[in-house]
Amino acid sequence: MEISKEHLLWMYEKMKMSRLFEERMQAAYMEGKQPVFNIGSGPVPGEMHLSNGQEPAAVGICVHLKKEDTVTAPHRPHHHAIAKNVDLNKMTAEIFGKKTGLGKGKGGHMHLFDPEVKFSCGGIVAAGIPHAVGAALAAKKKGKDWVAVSFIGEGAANAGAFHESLNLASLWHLPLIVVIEDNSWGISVPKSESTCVPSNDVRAAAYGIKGYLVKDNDPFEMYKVSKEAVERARKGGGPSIIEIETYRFLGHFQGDPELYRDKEEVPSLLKKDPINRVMNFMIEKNLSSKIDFEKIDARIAAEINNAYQFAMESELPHPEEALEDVFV
Amino acid sequence: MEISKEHLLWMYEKMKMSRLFEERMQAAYMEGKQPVFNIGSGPVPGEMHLSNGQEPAAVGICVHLKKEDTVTAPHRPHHHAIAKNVDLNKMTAEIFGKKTGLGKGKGGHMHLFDPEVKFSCGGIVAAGIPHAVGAALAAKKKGKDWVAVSFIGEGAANAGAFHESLNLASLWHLPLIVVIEDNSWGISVPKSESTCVPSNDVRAAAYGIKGYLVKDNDPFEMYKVSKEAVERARKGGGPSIIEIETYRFLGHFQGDPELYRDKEEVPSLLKKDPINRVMNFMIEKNLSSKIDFEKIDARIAAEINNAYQFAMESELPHPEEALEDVFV
Amino acid sequence: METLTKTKKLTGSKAMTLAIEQEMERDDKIFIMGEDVGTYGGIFGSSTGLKEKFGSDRVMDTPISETAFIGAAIGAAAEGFRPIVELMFVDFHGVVMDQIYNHMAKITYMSGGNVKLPIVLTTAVGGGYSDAAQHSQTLYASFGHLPGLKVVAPTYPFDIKGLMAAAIRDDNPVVFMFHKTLQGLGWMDQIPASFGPVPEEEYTLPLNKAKVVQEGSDITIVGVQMMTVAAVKAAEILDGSAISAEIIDLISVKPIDKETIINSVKKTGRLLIVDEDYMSYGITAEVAAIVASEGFAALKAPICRLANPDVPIPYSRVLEQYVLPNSHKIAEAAKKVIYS
Amino acid sequence: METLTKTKKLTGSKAMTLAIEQEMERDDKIFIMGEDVGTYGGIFGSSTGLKEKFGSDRVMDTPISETAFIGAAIGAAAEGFRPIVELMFVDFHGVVMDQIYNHMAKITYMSGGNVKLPIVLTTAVGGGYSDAAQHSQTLYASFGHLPGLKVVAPTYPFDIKGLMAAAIRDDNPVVFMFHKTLQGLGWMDQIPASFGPVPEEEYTLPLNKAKVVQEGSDITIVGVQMMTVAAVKAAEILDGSAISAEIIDLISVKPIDKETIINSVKKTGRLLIVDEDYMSYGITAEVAAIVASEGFAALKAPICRLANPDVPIPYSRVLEQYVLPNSHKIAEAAKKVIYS
Ligand SMILES: Cc1ncc(C[n+]2csc(CCOP(=O)(O)OP(=O)(O)O)c2C)c(N)n1
Ligand SMILES: Cc1ncc(C[n+]2csc(CCOP(=O)(O)OP(=O)(O)O)c2C)c(N)n1
Ligand SMILES: [Mg+2]
Ligand SMILES: [Mg+2]
Repeated sequence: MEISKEHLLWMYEKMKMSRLFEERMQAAYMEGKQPVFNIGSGPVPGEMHLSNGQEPAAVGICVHLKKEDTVTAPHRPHHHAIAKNVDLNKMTAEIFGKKTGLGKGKGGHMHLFDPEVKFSCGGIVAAGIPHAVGAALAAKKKGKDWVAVSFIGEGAANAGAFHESLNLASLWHLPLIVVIEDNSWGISVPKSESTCVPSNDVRAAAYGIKGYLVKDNDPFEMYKVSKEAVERARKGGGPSIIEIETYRFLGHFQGDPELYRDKEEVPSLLKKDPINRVMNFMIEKNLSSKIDFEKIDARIAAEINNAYQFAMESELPHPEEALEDVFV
Repeated sequence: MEISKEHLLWMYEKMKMSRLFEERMQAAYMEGKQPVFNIGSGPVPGEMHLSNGQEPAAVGICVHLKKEDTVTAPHRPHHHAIAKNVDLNKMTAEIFGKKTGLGKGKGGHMHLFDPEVKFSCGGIVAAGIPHAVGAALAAKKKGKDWVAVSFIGEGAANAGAFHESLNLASLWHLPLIVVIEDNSWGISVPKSESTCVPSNDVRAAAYGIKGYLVKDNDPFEMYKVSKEAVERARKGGGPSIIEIETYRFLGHFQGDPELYRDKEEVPSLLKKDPINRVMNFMIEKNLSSKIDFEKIDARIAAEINNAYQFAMESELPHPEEALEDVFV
Repeated sequence: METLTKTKKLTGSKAMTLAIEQEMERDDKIFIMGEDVGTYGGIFGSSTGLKEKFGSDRVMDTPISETAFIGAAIGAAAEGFRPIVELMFVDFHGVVMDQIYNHMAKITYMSGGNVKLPIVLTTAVGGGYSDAAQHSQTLYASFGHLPGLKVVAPTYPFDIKGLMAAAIRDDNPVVFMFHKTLQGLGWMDQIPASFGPVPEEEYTLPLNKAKVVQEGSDITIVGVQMMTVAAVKAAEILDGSAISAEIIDLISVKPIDKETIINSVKKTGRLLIVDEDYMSYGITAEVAAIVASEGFAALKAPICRLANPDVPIPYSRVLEQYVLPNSHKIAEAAKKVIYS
Repeated sequence: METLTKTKKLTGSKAMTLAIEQEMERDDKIFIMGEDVGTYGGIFGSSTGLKEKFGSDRVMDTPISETAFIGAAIGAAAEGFRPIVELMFVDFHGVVMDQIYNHMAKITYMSGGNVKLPIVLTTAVGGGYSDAAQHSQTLYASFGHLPGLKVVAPTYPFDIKGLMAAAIRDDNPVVFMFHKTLQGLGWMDQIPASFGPVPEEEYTLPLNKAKVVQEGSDITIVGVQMMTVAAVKAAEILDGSAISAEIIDLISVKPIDKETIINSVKKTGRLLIVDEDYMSYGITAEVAAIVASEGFAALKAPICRLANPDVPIPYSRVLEQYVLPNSHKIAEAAKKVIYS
C-alpha cells in the first residue's frame, strides 16, 4: 500500500511531538525529585507513565480518524492524546495541576478528558474499552459513520472488560477497534507470563471478528491494517482487534528501577526507533529532505515549548475549588 | 467409543435421580404458593432454578470424576450436585432451610457446599469459574492428578470471569474444564442475542486450548469428549472448554411465565428426552431390560423419598443461629 | 403538586415505568439497556411494556456482561445520550463496581465538569423472601459511601414516579434503587404500600429530600423503603402505648437530607434509625453521626440503631426473619429509647 | 510481649515482609499471588525478597485478571492452602468486589461453617502524593460495611508485623490494608512513623483491637493509619494550648473495638474522629454512631467528624491537600470541640 506523503508527514509530526513532549515531561517530572526521588514532590507529582517508543500504535490508526471519532486511552495516554489532537496547552497544564488544564487540575496525567476531540483516558486497566463500546453504540444510534478506538496494553487483554466489550461490540456490530500495544511488559510481568497465547489477534476468533498482528513496531503496517479496520467499521462491518508489537523505551513509570528487565533490552530497542524509521523512509523515497525535517522539528519544539510555558505560567486552582465539579 | 455398561448405567441413574429429585422439588416448591403464587411462601421459598433436560451435561463428565476432583456449579446446580454425589439428604434439607442441611439452612438452593465431595455452587453468573481455577491450582501444587470442572450456562460465557479464568488456567497449565451448558436462553435472552459466535468452543482458540462442541444434548458424545478432556487435564495437558447444546424443559425459574419463548419449543424438546435416549440405547443394545430400569427407578425413587422425608422431618434452625458461622 | 388532579392507583412498578415512558416520549436520547429489560420487561417489572412501545433499539436486552454494558452507558452518555441502565440485582454490583464508582461517578469531576454523564442506574434491592445471601441485599451504603453518585431509594409509588422523572432529567449519574417488594408484583408479597395514588401528569420530585411521612412528638424514626413501611406499622403499635412517633422516609441515601432529620429530632429529642442493610458503616451509622455532630444538643437519649447485625443474609426463613428489622422490633426499640 | 527482647528498627514494608517470611517458613501451605509480587517484590514493597527466598511457585506473579486470581485464592483456600493475595491498589477493588464480598466473605457462612477460607487479601491504600482519583483512596468503609471480612489497617511497623502474622494464622478471610506512605519506601515521603522497633521473633497481635497510642484527658481523637499519625502530631500542637488529647489508633476497621473507644470517651467526654476515607458512611460515621448509641452518657459535646468531604480525590496538590485532613485541621477541630 502506498501511503501519501501527507499522511507520512502527519505520522512523523505526531510521533515527534509525542516524543518531544515526553522528553520534556521526563525532565519536568524529575524537578523537585532530586537528589532524593519522592513521587509526591515537584511540579508534576504522582505516577508518570511515558510512551516513548510506542508512537506507531497511536499515529498509525489516528491518521485515519476524524474529530468525531472517539478514542479511549489507558494510563499511558500521551501519544494517543497527541495523535487525537488533544489541546496541547490544556493537556500540559492539566499534568502540571493547573486551573487552565483540561480538568482544571482535578484529573491529572492519567485522567485527561478533551470532549472537543472525543478523547478520554483512565487509570484502571481495560476500563476504557466499555466506554469506547458506548461511543460506538452512540455513533450507530445516530446513524453516523463514526468509529471508536480503544487503546490498551497487552496486559489489559487478560482483563474481563476486554472480553465483555468485544463480545458486545461484535454482537451489536459496533464500529469499535481495540488496539493492543504489546510492549512486552505489564509493569514487571512479561507477556509470556500474563497472556496464554503468543499474540492477541488470535482472540478475534472468539468474537467472529477480524484480528491483525503488526510486528516489530512497524508504523507502515500499522497504518495499513488500521485503514482496513477503520474503513470496515465505518461501513458497519463491526469491530476489529489490532495487536502491535511495540517498544517501551522507559520504565513502566518514571522512577521504575527496572530490575526485572535485561539491561540489553532497551539499547537494542532504541536502535529501531520508529520515528527515525519514518524519517529515513521519506528521505530515501525522496519525499522529504533532512532540512524539511529539521524545520518540522523546530516548529514542533516551539509548539511544545509554548505548551509548557502556558502550563508553567498558569495559575494553580484555588484550594476550595476541590469541592466543585462533583456534579454538573 | 464404547461406553461400558457400568458407565451407561451410572449416567442413567444419575440423570434419573436428578429428574426425579427435581420433579419432586417442583411440587414442593409450589406448596404454599397456590392459588396465589408468592415467591416467599411455602416450605421452599426464594428462587428455584431446575435443570430438567440438562442432565447429560452433568453426568457425561462427572462419570469420569473422582471424589477428589472439584466441581463448581452455577445457580442451576441440582444435576451437577447429584452427579458429583453430594449428600442427597443434606442437600434436600438445605433447600428446605433446615438445620440438618449442608449449610445449616443458611445457604439454600443456590449455595450448596459439600466439601466432602468438593462440590460448591453460587448465585452469581460465572463466579464459580475462578474458584475452580483455584482448586485446579491446588491440585497442581499438591502434585495430584485431580481436575476441576466448572459448569456454567451459555450466558455466562460472556462474563469477564470466563475470560480471565481461562487465560489464567491456560497460562498456568491447570487441570480445568469449563463445561458450557447451552440451553439457548439466559433467562429471556436467546443465545443469538447474547453471544456473538454460534458456539463457544471456538473461544478455545483465544486461550490456545482445546474446545469441544456437543450437539443436540447427546449424552454419549458428552461422555466421549469429557473423557478426553479429563484425561488430558489429569496428565498436565491443561484446560479445555466443552460446550453442549442442551434443553431447558422448564422456565428459567419456577414461576417464570416464559412469555418470551415459542409455545412449540418445549414440547419439541421433550420428545428428545436424554434419559429415555440412554435407556432406549441400552435396551436396544441388550445391555439392560425394561425390568432392570423399573427396578432402578424404584430404588432411586425410594432414595429420593428418603431424602425428602429427612428434609421435611428435620428441625428448622433456631433463629439466633443466624448470628453464627460468619467466621469459623 | 396541588394542581395535579388526575391520579390513578398504581403499583411501584407501574409508577416507575410510567415515568420512564413519559420521559422517553419527551426525549429520544433516552434509551434502556440491561439484562431481560426487553421482552421480559425487567425481572422486577422496571420496564414492563416499554420494548413493545419503543422498540428494541430503545429498550435493549444485553448479554450478562455488566462491565461492558454499564461501561457502555458511560460512553453513550458522554456522546449525548441519556441511558437508563439496569443492574438486575444490586447484589451483582461487585462485578461492575469499577465502572460505576471509578468512572461513572468520577469522570465529571476529573474532567473539571467538562463531561456530563446523565445516566440512571436502576437496580433492585431488598430481601425478605428467602433469596439468600447473594440476592437479598440492599447495599444502600455501598453506594452512599462513594462520591459522585446521587443515590435514591424511594418507597411509595408517588415518590417512585416523581423521583424517576427527576433522575432521568438530572445531568448527573443517579443510582435509582427500587425495592422488589415495593414494586407490587403479582408473584411477591402483596403489601398495601406498594400500591398508591399517582398523578398521571408528569412531575418531578427533588432527589435530595427526605419526607416526614407521619408527624409525632416523642421519637423520630428514620427508615428507607421497607423499613419506612415497617416504621409506619410500628407507629401504630406505639400509638397503643401512647407513644407518638415521627416517621421520616429517607428517600435520598446520598446526600442525606440533614435538615429534615435534625428538625425532627429537635422536636422529639429521640432518634431511632432502621435499615435493611448491614449495620456497620450503614445508614444507621451515617444518620446517627449527623445528628450526634450537628443536632447533638437536641438529643435527650442515646441514639438507637436497628439493622442487619453484620451477617450475610441467611436463606432459611426463620433465620432471615431474625436478622431483618420489622415493625415489632422497631416498636420494641422505640420503647427502649423512651423508657430507659 | 514483654519477653520479646531482640528488636530491630524496620520500615512498615520490612515489618510486613518479615512476618510473611516467618509464616511461610513455618507453613508451606502459604503462598502469595498478585500482580508484580514476584521479581518486583510488590509495587509497594509488600513482598520484597520473598520470591528470591521461596521461589516462583510460592510467590506467583499474575496477569491483570483480579477476578480470576483473587477468585482462585478462594478455590485454593477451600483446598487447604492459605493464600496471601494482593489487590495492588484498593482503588481497583471494583473489578473484583464480587469475588471478595459475595464469595470470599460469605462462603463460610453459606456453608454453615463447613468451608473455611484462610486468605489474607493485602492491598495498598492512601493518597497524599497526587496519584489522583483512581489511585489514592483508602476505602476502609467499602470493606468494613460488608459482613464476613475481618479488616485491619495497621499504622506502625510493630503492629504491621504482629497483625500480618495474626492475619495469616486466622482461618478466616482478612483484608490487610497497608498504607503506602507507612511502608517507608525510598521513593515516597519519608515519615518517622514508617520506621520503628520490631521484634525479630514471631508474635501475633489481636485483629480486633484498637490501641491507645497516647493518653489524654480532654478529648478522644480516633484515627487510623495516616490519620493516627496526623493526630499524634496534632496532639503536640494541642499541648501548646494546654489541651490533652487521647489518641486512639483504630487498627481494626471491622470489627471496631467499641470498648477501647467508649472507655476513652468516658474519660474525656469528647470525641473527634479523623478519616482519610470519604466522609459519608465512613469511619467517622460508624465510630460516631457507636458512641452516640452506646457511650452517649459520657458525651459532653457534639461529636466532631473530619474526613474527605465526599469528593473524588483531586490530582493537583493544592486541591488534594485541601480535601485531606492533616494535623492542623485536626488541632483546629479539636479546639472547636472543646471551646464551643
Ligand atoms: C484493574 C487494574 N489492575 C491493575 C492495575 C495496575 N496497573 C497499572 S498499569 C499496569 C500494567 C499494564 O500493562 P499493559 O496493559 O501491558 O500496559 P503498559 O503499562 O505496558 O502500557 C498495571 C498492572 C490497574 N491500574 N488496574
Ligand atoms: C453477574 C450476574 N449477572 C446477572 C445475574 C442474573 N442471572 C441469573 S441466571 C441468569 C441467566 C444465566 O444464563 P445462563 O448462564 O445461560 O444459565 P441458565 O440460566 O440458562 O442455566 C442471569 C442473567 C447473576 N446471577 N449474576
Ligand atoms: Mg504492556
Ligand atoms: Mg442458558
